[in-house]
Amino acid sequence: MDFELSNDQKMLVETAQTFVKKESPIGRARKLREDETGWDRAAWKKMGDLGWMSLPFPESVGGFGGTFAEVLLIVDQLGTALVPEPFVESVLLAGIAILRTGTAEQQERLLGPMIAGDTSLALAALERGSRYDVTCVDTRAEQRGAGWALTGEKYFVLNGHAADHLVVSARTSGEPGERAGLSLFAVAKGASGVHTQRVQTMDGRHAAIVKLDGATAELLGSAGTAADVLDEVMDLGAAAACAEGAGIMRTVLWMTVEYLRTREQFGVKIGTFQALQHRAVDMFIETELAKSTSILASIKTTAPADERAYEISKAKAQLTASGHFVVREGTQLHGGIGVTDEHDLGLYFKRMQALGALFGDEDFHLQRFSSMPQFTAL
Amino acid sequence: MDFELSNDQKMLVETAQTFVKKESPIGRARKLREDETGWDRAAWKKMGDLGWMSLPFPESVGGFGGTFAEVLLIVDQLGTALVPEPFVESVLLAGIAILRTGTAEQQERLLGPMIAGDTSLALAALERGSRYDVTCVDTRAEQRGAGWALTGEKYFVLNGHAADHLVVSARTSGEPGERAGLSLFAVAKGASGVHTQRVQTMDGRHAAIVKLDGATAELLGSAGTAADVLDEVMDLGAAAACAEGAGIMRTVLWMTVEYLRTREQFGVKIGTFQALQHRAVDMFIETELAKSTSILASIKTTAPADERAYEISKAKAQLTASGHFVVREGTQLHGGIGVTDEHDLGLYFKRMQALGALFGDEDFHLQRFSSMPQFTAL
Amino acid sequence: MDMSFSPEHLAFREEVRAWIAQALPEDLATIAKVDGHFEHTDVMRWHKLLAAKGWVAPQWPQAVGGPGWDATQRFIFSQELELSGTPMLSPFGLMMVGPLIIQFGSPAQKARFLPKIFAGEEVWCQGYSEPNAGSDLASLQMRADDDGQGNFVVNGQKTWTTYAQYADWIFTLVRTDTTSKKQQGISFLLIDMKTPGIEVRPFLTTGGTPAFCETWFENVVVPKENLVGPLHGGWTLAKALLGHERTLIAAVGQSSRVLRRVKKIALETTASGKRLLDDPAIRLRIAKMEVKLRSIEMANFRALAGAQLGHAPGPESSILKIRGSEVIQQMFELAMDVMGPASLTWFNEPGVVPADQEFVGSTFNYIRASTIYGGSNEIQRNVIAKMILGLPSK
Amino acid sequence: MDMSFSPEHLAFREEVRAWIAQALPEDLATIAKVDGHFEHTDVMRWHKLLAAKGWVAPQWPQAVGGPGWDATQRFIFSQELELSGTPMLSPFGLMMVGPLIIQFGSPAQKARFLPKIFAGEEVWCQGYSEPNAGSDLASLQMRADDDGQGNFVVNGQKTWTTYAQYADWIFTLVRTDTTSKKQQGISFLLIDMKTPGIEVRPFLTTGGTPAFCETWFENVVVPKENLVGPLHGGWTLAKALLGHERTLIAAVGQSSRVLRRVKKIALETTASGKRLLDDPAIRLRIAKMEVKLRSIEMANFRALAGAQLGHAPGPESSILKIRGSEVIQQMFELAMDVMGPASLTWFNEPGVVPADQEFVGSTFNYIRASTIYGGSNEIQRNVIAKMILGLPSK
Repeated sequence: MDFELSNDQKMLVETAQTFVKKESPIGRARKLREDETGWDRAAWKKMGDLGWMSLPFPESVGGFGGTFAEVLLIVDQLGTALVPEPFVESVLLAGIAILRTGTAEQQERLLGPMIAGDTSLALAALERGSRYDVTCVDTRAEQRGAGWALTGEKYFVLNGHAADHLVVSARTSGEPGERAGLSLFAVAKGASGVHTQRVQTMDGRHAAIVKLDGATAELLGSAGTAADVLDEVMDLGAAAACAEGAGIMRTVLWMTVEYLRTREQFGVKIGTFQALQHRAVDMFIETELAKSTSILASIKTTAPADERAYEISKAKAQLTASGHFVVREGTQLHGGIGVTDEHDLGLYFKRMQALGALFGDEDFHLQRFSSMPQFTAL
Repeated sequence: MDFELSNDQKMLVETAQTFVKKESPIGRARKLREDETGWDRAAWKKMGDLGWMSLPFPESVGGFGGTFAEVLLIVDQLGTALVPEPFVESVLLAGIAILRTGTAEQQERLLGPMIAGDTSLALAALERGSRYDVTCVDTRAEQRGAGWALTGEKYFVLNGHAADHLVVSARTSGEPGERAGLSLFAVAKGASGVHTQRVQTMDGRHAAIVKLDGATAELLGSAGTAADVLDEVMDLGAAAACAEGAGIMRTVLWMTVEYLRTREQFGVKIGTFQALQHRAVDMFIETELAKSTSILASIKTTAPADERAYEISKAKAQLTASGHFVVREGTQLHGGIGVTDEHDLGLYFKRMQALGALFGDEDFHLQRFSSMPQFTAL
Repeated sequence: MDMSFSPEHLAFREEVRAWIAQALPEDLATIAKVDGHFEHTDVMRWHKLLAAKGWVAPQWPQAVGGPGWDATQRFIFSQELELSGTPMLSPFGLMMVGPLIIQFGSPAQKARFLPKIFAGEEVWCQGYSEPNAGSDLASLQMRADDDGQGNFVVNGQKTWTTYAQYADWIFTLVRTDTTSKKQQGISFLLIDMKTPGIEVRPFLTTGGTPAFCETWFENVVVPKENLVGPLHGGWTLAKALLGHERTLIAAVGQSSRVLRRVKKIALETTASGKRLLDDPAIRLRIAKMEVKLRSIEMANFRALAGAQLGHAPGPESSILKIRGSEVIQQMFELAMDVMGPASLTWFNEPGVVPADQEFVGSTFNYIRASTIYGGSNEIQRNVIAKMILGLPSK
Repeated sequence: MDMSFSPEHLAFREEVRAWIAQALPEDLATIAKVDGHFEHTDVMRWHKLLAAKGWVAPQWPQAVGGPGWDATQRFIFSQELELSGTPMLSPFGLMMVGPLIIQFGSPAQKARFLPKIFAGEEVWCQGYSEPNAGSDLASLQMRADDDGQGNFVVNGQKTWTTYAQYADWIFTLVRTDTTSKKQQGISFLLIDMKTPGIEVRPFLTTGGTPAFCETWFENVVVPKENLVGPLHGGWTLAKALLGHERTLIAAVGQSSRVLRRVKKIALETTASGKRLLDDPAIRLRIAKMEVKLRSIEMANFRALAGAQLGHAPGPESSILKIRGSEVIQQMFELAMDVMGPASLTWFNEPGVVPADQEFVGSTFNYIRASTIYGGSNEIQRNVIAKMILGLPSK
């Protein structure tokens, strides 16, 4: 048993900390809320130069050959300043989906420029009414000559407004709810039949509602077998939420502690009030517990599918409960200032709310793992 | 809208307070834990003399013609000292069941002596595996000459070890889970075919597992139609739990506040510690909220069946959540002394646990009312 | 004990309902239907309609325009307004400074201010908190110095001056004596917002709406006739205000609306093709919130019934602010969870989510303030610990 | 980062499992299977079996009998014991006074006491708390006065002296200097329970078991050689004790057992003819507890991995006692709820409820103490607020 970081991993973390401090303090996320894209191509390129997007990909496609664990170490640090670039969307969601399904040529063509920080990607897996169920897909794919045409609507596609390529799930057969018949397609930005509506999300970022009206698409991998890959990338998204959430909680905890240490009322520092002290301690406890299960999620990203699902569901349930607790208590302990848009706390609060609602909320994950055979294997 | 007590009701409350103070302070409940019956026939007789058992019954059977609300006012007061006599069991459970179903002769014969405090009653409605579902009855009734013979087992029959008559639910037709075919029977103490095993319960009281092996019984009312009455008396039991729980919470709250006011550690009264103050305030809040819904339950005891069920379920869910919170926090704030058998707090803690587990726990009631049509009538 | 309203009260409720249904302008009704955001002008339009009907100040004495209702009528009225989703009126004139002027003001002050508050011709805001005097209000530092010519000269800063950008007047707590102990040198002063030297800067809440302002005062000259109550006696007025209409702060009506909305969303939303309301986890969470709401509602009823009989508010009423504000937050947390990923919509074009879900996210954020404003729940707990439970201070 | 055990550690786990399976006497195994209550004699039988194997004092240095395990082995061993439900050994000798004697004792004290603790030939109890010195331990008043003849004369009262009725020795904190400041006049003294003047009165816990005692000391003569560490230096020893084996106090193994039991009960119990585990509300509650347990287990792993590398316990370990004790309570609350009305059974004949449900109620009651003993969770929170979060004191 070993929870120490390797020297390479430590260096990675330090690089990310430096990046956050020098290139992307929280003020950047605040400012980019007003931006139409919501993130910055120059920063994205810099992240590419740092090699971050290459981490989990094999050398054959220009990757570094590392593991998801390294990616998540970065994600944790990015969480501390809410770095808004589409790192998780491009690397862990669409990127891994392409890696798992695409031909060598597709991998090279679609992943290469993303790894370099020249393009970004998005995964369009969910639809209105599918909530968190990746099998609940109504979008249909039909062969049209050598290519495919997609018809349907994808909902709240993270980074869908800016991505150079979308990875879209669609049915080549079967009915919503069935695992068989799900396929993945690459759809280029501005391809014919694609109508992208930008939507603003609470956390100051953007997503898209993507209407597909016979949209030109290329099949990734073989038709009808994408369910397992969709499960995997959704689990990776959940693990990333755990990592980013851990970074957020740590930040909010210490921001709150600092406030308690300095804010005076009734002639004393409010941090002397025992009731507030105990609540800060509970924030600390939840932060530590969520950090612990975020490590769990990170380790289990490469476990066999059933173990991965079982353990990541537990971690995401913990993250959601702990994360909401920490940012809500943090707000209350800040008093009035915490509900002003001017204070950074609200940015973390909102991002945490988003992380809770993405990749399966607490109920979803509790129901998922408690319905698996492991739950009753006594 | 009026939540004032009438003068008669006020007098009733005062009488009950005096009774508790003079005749039955908490020490009596403590002492009677060691008793085989768990309660005292002389005290029971005194309660009869005070007219309490007569309250909800019509004058035709020697009753006072009052309402359930008066009964519950008494129950609340009895809760403050955990008076162990089988008041709810005899009056609201078995008593009302007999009143609703029995012939005039049966009512007079079975209720009269109970009202006078000479006999006690018990309701045997549940079985192993029925949990809180009164329709889940396996016990069978067969006609035998002019009478009936019952075969089956009744589980955790409150006061079943001491009651002079049991009111037993059994099937004259149908299968477990069906509402039709349920009938009620009176079974005399020591009747042939009745085997009573006394069981001790956590709250220092006793119940019985009653094995019926062709036990001699008399039918109450007409066969097969008892489901509605069983619903009603279970709701009355739940309302009584709300009332008794309110009395318990009030007692534990002020016992805890008194401890905080007087106990010294670190050279000061521990009630000066803000963290403990705030927790005591939350105990106070829960006590007040549960008291409020206990009034609700009391008022709704006479409402139409669906409204009664809907509202009493809400009250019992609140009682269970609030009650557990109050006694558990009370224990924690007492520190070590609260987990000793010598301290009275534990007696209240245990009785509250029992009230939570009887007449439907929180989950049962949440599920019940949220499955009713009212829940989605927007 | 009886929970039913008398026939007279039931008839009153019908009257109120019918009037609201016909009086609320169609464009406001459209917003109300989806719990949308009302602009200041919307609020004042509704204020004036209520004023014209004579229903705008239920808690005022009849002599100054109140309708002469009993406690139950006031409760019914307030609940009907909340349930129908009409614009929430600005409380600063009607509920706060108005009653204080009625109780402590001079005849001239009453004549000058009350009719315009009633008619909605002058809008008020509140100047209590300062950057270093939030929970610890008695630490306030804004000064009002006697200029010897019949005026105070006011210097300092107020914050959380809600909707000061729309206000004609502000009522303030100011320090008139800097030598005496904290509470004792404070006075209650009315200030015309058009006076030179006042600067207002609105700022956004986390809900994305401009509800709060900072307000600066630099050598603002205020005639002494604007002092309400005795000089240095402002703390008494501030405390008196806290006692007003405690039974109306549980937000039961608002919470009921949100609960109904949550159920509606859960009925309309599907997950894996099934209605979300049929998901047992969701249903139980909604049920649990209904239980909590019902318990506050009952506590509110009890307080109200006591008020109806002329009793002073009992201890049960003191819990209403704490639990009411917590429950409304939890209701919005639940609403967010029920919406799922769509809950993240943020001021988008219509159609991204159903219209009645559009503003849930904004209010979910803003409502975090409910446990902070009006005396934070921590302060409320301190007060209950001391005043009701009798727990000792150090 | 790696959560798996090394092959050596896995082999060790197998060895431990196999040994427990064959070494635990059959009658004890029967009790273990249903989480029944072990009598003192049962505990000591098991102690002696472990001692004979050389495994009774994993945390002791090899020189005094420890097995020389690393942190992971100690963790595995402790977890296997908890999971198998073997009698929990009395910690007072092995885990508390033993390590203190090892660290602070004289060679003579080591030779005198350690072998008998190890062998289970002398049973210890703890004399710290007094009726007016619970959370505030430094207020203790039991006096040890120098009689000028090489002895202390001890007078006073200790309480919560767990299982003192079975103890041969008690280790105490006593006041040897009444003039200096609270913590400074305290000494650490070992007292033979057979000394005249000691009276022990066991009392029941709310769980119905005689776990605690009050112990009175009247002119009890204790030779000075029984003083451990410096005179008036007892507080240092008391603090040192708190640092021992923090990673083992999360009760993860015990909570895991209860969770497994809860699932088993939910599988066996029917409601309206259906398995309770298929009731979505019950299943979700169990799932939620599994999540909580897993998070503590992970925090425990982290602390352990740090210890394995020789790191001082990090902040993550300080939370283990708080959350571990809360979670074990919640586990038993859940177990009670899953049992339903049958959970109210209380020391009845076999057969009233299934054997493995018989003692749930007793432990549910007793376990309320877990958030109180060993430094209440309130004290723990005070400590974390100050030591880790750096929050100011008044």
